[in-house]
Amino acid sequence: MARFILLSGRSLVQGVAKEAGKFSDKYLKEVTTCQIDPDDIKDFNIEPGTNVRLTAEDGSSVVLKSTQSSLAPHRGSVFIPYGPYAGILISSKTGGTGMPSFKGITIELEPTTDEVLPIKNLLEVNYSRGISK
Amino acid sequence: MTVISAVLCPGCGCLCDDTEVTVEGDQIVKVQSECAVSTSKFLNYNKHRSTTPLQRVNGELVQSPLNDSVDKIAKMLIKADYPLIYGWSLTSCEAQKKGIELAEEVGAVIDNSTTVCHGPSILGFHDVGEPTCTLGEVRGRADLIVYWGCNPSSAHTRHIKRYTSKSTGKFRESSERKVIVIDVRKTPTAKGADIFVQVEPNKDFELITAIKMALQNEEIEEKSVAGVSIEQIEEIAEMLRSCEFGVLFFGVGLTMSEGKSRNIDCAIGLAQELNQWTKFAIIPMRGHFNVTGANKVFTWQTGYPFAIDMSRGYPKYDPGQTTTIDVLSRKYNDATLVIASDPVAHFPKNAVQHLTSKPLAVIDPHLSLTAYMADVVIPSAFVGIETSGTAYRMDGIGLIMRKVIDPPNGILPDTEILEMIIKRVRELKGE
Amino acid sequence: MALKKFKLIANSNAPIDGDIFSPNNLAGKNIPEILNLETWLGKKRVKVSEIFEVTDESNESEELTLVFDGNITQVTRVGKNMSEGKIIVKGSVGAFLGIEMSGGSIDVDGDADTFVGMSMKGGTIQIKGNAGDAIGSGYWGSRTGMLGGLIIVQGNAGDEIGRWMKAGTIRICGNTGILAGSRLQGGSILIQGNSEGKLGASMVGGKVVLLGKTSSTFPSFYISEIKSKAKVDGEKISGPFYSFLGDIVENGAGKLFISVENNPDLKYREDFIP
Amino acid sequence: MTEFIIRNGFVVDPINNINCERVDIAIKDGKIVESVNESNAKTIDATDKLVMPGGVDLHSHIAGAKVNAGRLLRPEDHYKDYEVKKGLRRSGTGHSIPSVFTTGYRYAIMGYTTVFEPASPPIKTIHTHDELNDIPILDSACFPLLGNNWFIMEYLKEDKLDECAAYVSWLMRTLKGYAIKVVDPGAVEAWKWGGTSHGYDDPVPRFDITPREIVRGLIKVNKMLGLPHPVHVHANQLGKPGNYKTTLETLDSVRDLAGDNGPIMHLTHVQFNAYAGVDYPSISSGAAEIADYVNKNRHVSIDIGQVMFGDTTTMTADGPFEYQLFQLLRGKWINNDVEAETGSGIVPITYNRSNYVHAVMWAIGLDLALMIDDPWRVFITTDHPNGGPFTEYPRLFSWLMSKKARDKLQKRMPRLSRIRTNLRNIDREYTFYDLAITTRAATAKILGLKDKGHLGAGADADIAIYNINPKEINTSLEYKTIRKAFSTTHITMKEGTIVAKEGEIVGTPIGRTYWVDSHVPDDLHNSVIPEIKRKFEDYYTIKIDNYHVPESYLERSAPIQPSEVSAK
Repeated sequence: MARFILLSGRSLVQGVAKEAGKFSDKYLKEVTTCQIDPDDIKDFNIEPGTNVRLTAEDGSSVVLKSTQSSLAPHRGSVFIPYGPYAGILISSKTGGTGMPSFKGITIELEPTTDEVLPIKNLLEVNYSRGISK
Repeated sequence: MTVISAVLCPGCGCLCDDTEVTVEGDQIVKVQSECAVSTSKFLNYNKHRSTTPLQRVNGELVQSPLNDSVDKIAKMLIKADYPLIYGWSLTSCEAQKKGIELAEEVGAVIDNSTTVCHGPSILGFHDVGEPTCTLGEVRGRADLIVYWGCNPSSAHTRHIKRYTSKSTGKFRESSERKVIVIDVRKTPTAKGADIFVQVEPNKDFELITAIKMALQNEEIEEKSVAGVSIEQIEEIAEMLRSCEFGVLFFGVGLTMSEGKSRNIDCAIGLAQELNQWTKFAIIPMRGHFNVTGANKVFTWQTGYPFAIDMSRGYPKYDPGQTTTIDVLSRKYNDATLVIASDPVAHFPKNAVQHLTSKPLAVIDPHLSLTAYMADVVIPSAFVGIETSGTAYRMDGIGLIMRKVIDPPNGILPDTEILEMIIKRVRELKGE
Repeated sequence: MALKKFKLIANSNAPIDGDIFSPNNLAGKNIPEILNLETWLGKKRVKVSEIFEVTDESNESEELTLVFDGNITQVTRVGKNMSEGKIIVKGSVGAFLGIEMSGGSIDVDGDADTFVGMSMKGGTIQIKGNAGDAIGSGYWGSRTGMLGGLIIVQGNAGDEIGRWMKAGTIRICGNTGILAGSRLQGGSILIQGNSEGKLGASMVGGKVVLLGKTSSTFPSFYISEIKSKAKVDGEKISGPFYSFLGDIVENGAGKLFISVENNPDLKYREDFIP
Repeated sequence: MTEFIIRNGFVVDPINNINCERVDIAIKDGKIVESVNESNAKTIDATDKLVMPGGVDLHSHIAGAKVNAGRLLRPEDHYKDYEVKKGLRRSGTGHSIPSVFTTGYRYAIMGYTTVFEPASPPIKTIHTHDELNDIPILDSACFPLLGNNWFIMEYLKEDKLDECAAYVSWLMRTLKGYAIKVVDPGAVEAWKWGGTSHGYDDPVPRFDITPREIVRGLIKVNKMLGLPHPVHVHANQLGKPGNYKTTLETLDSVRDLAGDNGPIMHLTHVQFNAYAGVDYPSISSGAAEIADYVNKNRHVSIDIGQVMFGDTTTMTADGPFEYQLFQLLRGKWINNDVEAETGSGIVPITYNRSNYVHAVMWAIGLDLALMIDDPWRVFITTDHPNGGPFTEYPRLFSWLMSKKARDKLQKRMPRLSRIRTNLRNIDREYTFYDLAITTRAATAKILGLKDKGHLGAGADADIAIYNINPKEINTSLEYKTIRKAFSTTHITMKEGTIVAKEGEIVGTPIGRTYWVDSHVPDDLHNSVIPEIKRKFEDYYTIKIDNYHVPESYLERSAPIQPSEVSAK
């Protein structure tokens, strides 16, 4: 288990894919990747392409697919594109500004054999009502 | 086949207005644009949508008549003690005006998605102001461009070519411009910069401060600040001071990370101070195509840009309390209408938990994730594609968006749907 | 004088405007009169009787005391504008506690939400639990925070405490978030626990004293000396402290005292003592 | 539509030479008529009340980009001044930069029915119209800012007057603008490179043209196009001690262009441009020199731009001025440069009675209003919100009408401020007739609005009825009564609809937006359009098609035909 700073943000693929629909495979693939610095990958023995579990301070967690970041170096930080998966980890503490902390929060990261949940299941697991259709 | 030119793109806050759209029958068949997001938007806008209103019955969304769906939303808003109306960044100013009217009528908190993008920029702005300019001024004059905590190559794909380093203006060739990118990662934008400065996450405030110190010739009692060497800080300061016309574009990398509104206060202060030596401006990189318009409309109608509590029949503005995330995390609201936004796809978990535990209605062209979790969904026409309306570019220039194609049968623009809701609310209130 | 006891019975979690609940406003009113007062529950105009049970209890104090029995986290602006008397909250309370108050005292057993003592001019607020963000700040854009009075938080406090504060004292017994004393113009902030950093950003006057540790200091604060004691409100606090002056980039003359003992990371700064 | 008769009021209607006479006024279909069928008409009893045409404000920043930026900058300015939704009345916030609905209501409650926005950056004119559309009740218009426009500077440099006129004409029609506005000519372009001082004959960097040439050129263009209002000028060097000389230079630079038809230049908020002295400690009134010039020369009109004590927000297209104010005050500062056209700046300020400079400024405004003899050429403004919010007008009226009122206040100002201004020696007091001229009749006339500013048959039924008996009141002494009476009308009528009654909003009709449907001969037009299109691509970041404000965009369009088209 290792501590990282989580950065979530826009990516071009996410921007394009969301126009194609948030249930598209393309969108799912993009918003469930966790980009890790290559040196961190080495240090923590993570096999790129395998799944990792990210856990926030309040215990909320998601499983994502690890990938070697193409924007390295950024040791100590991992990047997830905006989306409902990143949302699970983000804190709603606004510091009196209204703005939750989408960037710069601390998370724990560990390899896992658990599967990445499809969006529908992710929402069902985390929220009080499921999605329809 | 019709070719429509000078079409505004509802893709992002750049609001490029040189798109060419070819329409054949009831379909957009070709889009001439240099932007992948724009092309994807015009070609895919019609997917993933319902052509009839939906209501949740026994846990499933089923097709429902429009009038009944309007009635349900009206009743939901009237009944609630503290309704929330959220969204607005992907619709027209005309719809945003109707939103204020509705919020006033039902005593709601009305907020736009500024609250989760540049809300802190506005809070910083309240304290210090902002030396800024339109994007054409940048194109015409700027010889130094700084991108801080933003990544236009991915999020505003034509920004660089249309307005900044790759553009040519009256007084400036593209070859005369220098670009500095300051970010936590070496983004695609950073790769194209003359100078990339990698700042440690959450240390932007410290770096801005150090640059100010270098400008003021103050000695820095450190070897590096925010992971940046003093030498590089001094080099940046010198570039800022000695340019002829500089501009700092900042993105959510600055508004969302530690320091939030104070980061912006500090960055604006830097831009103001630089005017002692040169001409310097600062511009926020606004994301959604009409989030700027939402701030403008809200402000001219109420005096405040977002997070407006109309529960007492007048605009009350208390960011930190009346901001959507704060309302949701305190579980204050007991019903929500979401329009032209998809909070379930972006909001923090406990905010979404509360949002989805109370009556929820959605007006949106798409079947968004929020729509899938709603009680009532009314599909609407795509602003800038299926209906016209005003939008404001990130630098505050108002433009009238064109309609290039008819919406599917029975799908109305947001303005008309909102008008129906307002009318129904007044009927139910006996006015 | 009397003591009025309030028990929240609202069946909705909408925010309640508590600005009527100040000793000044309720002085001389009997229970039926108080129950008949109106306020806001979300968008609804309600009588106090719809949201509170109110009982009379005499006490010996000469001042009117209002006691809230239990949590009132949805009640905001309790004690607005009060200049005398006492408010006791036996539980947690909503935002804007004691906004614009100029005298009297407020005691909270539990936690307080954001903006405690906004634009406060005098009086005392004491929070036994934790308090939220921007304690002792002012309204957005006013560039003026708290102007006087005392705020004590026994637990932890959030971000940006004392933002734009001009006078008065804030004491935090626990830890604080980031940006304590940002834009500080005057007055004193004492933090007995730790700070998450960005201490005193852009401050131009006043004093911040940190007894615990901070993750970092700004480059724009110059170290001036090591002091054995720091004074807060006349009280001498034992150090030793690194004494900094700043924020230099704002031409500031604010004082920042940071515990030497708890911040060994700052030892390198000693080389710069003039 | 309901017909009305307003009976028994004391009417002041200078255009029709009526001075406090009991005249009944008949109203039908929104217009004033000779008579109506008395059995159908509703009677409004105005016995012992003052009846005037609705107020016409020719210079008040009520709408558009910088006004809104001011609102955004200052939540602290208005969070305690709010209006609750009630009946027809929409909610809003007020103080120095009220939100749109509140702006309309507050003007109407004071008896004003026509208010013009005097500064619209051309490319942001959609925004200006957005807000004008949303301001209820008031008739309005906006003046595009042309004094630092690249096209214009280039045309004038090359002496292409016809082409320049064709461009301006195209612009007015395209943007739905009303008059040519010039702000700190040439100097704003210089400021875009950081320059902060610009004299009337200093060349503009990279354009090689002087402010003098720009002003003269635009005055010629204005004449050629026959626009209804003179060129509306905010002179160079605003706010600087000693600037009255630049002001006189500006006024005199166009004397040779004057014709017989009255003013060709309107110089605005002259108080800010009437300073003698060499620095702030030595600042004094240059109002006497300016008043003397205006008294002797009929080619110019002015408005005063009075300073009112208290907190307000300065906002102007004069970016360099606001930067200097920011350097002085070190508080908040907005600057916003607009591509190829203009700029703007905003700085909040508190005018303080005991501040020497502010006290001098205060006296200068009144000096101008009282030393210029012809009320048809000096108008009462605060340059809202620069000198103070428009809601302060009633107080200003009381100073104009009562020496006692102004003396009483001035006694509490720094002694030097009294000595270095003229006011203490001025005995003149405005009559109701003077006030009606300077706040409605003359402003309507200078704007070229034939149906405004009077109560003769054919005029718009825009009427203010005040709770004051002009025959009985001693205005010299009862200044508090004046202030009260002009704060809240008994009734305000807009085009035959009662909109305000004793401070309550009872009607919210949509106001007109006037614009000038200007044309030049087709061949001239056709010859310039290709060049405009070509340059537009170079100068702007939007397509020329998207610059256009369609007439349908205006909630209620009111095109005005220029008096003559005389381009060669």
